[in-house]
Amino acid sequence: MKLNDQQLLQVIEAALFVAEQPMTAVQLQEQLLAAYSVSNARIKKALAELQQHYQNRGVELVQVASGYRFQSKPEFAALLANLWQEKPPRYSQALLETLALIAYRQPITRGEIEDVRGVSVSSQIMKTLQERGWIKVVGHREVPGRPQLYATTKTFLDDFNIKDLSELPAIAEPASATTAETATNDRVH
Amino acid sequence: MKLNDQQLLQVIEAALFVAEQPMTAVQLQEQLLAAYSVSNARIKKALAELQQHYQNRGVELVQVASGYRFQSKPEFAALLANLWQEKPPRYSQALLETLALIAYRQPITRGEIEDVRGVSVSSQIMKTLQERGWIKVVGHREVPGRPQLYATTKTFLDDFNIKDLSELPAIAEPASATTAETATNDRVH
Amino acid sequence: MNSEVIGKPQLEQGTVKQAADPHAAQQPLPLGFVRGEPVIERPQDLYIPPHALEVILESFSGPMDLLLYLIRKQKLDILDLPVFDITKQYVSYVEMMHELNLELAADYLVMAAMLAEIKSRLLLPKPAHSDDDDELDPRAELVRRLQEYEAIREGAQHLEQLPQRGRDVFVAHISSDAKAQLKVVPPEVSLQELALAFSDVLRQLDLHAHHQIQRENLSTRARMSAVLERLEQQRYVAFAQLFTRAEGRAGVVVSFLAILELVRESLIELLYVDGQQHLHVTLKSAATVPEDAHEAE
Repeated sequence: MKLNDQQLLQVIEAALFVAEQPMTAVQLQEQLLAAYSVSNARIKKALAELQQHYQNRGVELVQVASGYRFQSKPEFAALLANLWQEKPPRYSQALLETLALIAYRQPITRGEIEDVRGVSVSSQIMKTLQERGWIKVVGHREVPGRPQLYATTKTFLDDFNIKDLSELPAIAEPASATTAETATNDRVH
Repeated sequence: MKLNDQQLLQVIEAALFVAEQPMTAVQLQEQLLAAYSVSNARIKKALAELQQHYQNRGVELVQVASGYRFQSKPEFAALLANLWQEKPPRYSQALLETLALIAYRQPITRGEIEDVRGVSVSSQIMKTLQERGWIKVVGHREVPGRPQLYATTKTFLDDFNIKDLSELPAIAEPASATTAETATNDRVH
Repeated sequence: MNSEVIGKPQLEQGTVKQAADPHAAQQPLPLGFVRGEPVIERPQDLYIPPHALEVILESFSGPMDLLLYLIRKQKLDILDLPVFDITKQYVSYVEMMHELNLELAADYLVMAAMLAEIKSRLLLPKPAHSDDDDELDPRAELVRRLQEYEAIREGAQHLEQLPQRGRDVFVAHISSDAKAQLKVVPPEVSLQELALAFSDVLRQLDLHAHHQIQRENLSTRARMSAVLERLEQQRYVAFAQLFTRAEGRAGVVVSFLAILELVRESLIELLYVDGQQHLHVTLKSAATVPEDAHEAE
């Protein structure tokens, strides 16, 4: 059996709308189109055409860390918010700073976060970030107490609409520390 | 503030894609577009245009009892089902050994399989193998109870991609098979 | 909703971006609300309406934030940290917090102590032969920390501005009738798995049964099945019909061995059927107990 270009485009379009999670080109190839032999290049081409097509529509096809998904255009956020009773959560400055430290300086311990912010990190903040699925423990620093090292997750990238950490807007590099030798060792990348 | 026709169409399109439930024209008017005064007629017109636009796409805009919703085109249902298709579970070791004994030692009774394996063979295993079409009863052994003799089927050969049983992989004899003359007897040709 | 998600005295909708960096805000934007009254700016001097103080202090995310605010308010460069002025102002704030019994005071006191220590070290005469001023500047570590904190504040602001799922963008998801078409897929078994399972059985036998099994040519066993199957279909089969010339000598030998083994296992018997000249083969049971149901053709 064969799928022509139009059928391929249509079935990928339908799949991305009905899938519960974003899908990569490889997932489309191996899961959706397992019964056909469709090259990765053809799938990529169909995805590019879909992106093009939806440029002037109310939704757009975007690529995030875990694949492609359709989502509403940001300019309609205020109107679409009317569809839900609950307002989207807003996060405190303390939470955003903690998340920023984990995103930009990962992997990082809670103690290191506290050193930078000059204030103890509330357990509630760490809990909220973990419940959102934005951060996770990726190991331990081999110092006394073996503190947990935190990093951001794929869900974090998906929820903030980026493909990978290199897409985070740049911030100043940490100045070389004179005393805290560990602070600069753990850069992203 | 005003929404032009294109903006109206886009925001309705986005709303119908992100809403959890179908939406009626009235709901769109009162809930989504509460901040604007958009006539029901303009909304109906936008909906008709959307339906028109999606006629040749992978998804379509349909009106159901509780309102308008996008859904995947019925002709893609079989392919889209692949998105939820779970990897089948694996068969138990007991089933594989039973099948192996029937394949390599056919025709064989259930009692003989049990003698070799040292444990009883569950009826469920025999049922599964028969339902799969891999084994069948080819006769009875003339001993008390006249136990059924099992053999593999043509479907078994087809499913394992072999033309006949001689293509079953040769099994090396256990290392401690002391008598040299028996060592090669079990080879298939 | 948990306590980290701000629900209480709120910044106005629409001023999020500016409020996220109050240091950068030049124009008067409400910082927060105290009993319904907007608090337009952080205080220009140390006089603060008492009921507003708590809200203002709470708008700082910690001592680093307060310190950075004080430096920025005076439009000073972090690099030339004016320790004397800043320490004085900082301590005034901390004293107010202390009077109000704000919980965060402890973290702020640590910073106050650090500033006081830097100040006292700056007052000490410099050692005569120092060749590296930077390294000895007691402010260096604090400056480094302020720079890092400032970078992170900027990072937090970037995160705040990224389009966030559920706030700025909503994922499109539509229904599908495809789930109804799910079919049950039985497990796959490979030939290798099957062979492995058989060798496992052999290994167990080797351990427990001391080679009691007979090892036979596999094709003979297969032929035995085929003969039995044929006899299930047709009660009497002429002996000669069980041999296929096309299979050649090897095939004939296999068929013959299969028939012998079936006879030995008492599964079939050889006999002359009434009125027929040739030797026939039949299932042993069929010879004595007619099973018409099985008779085909």
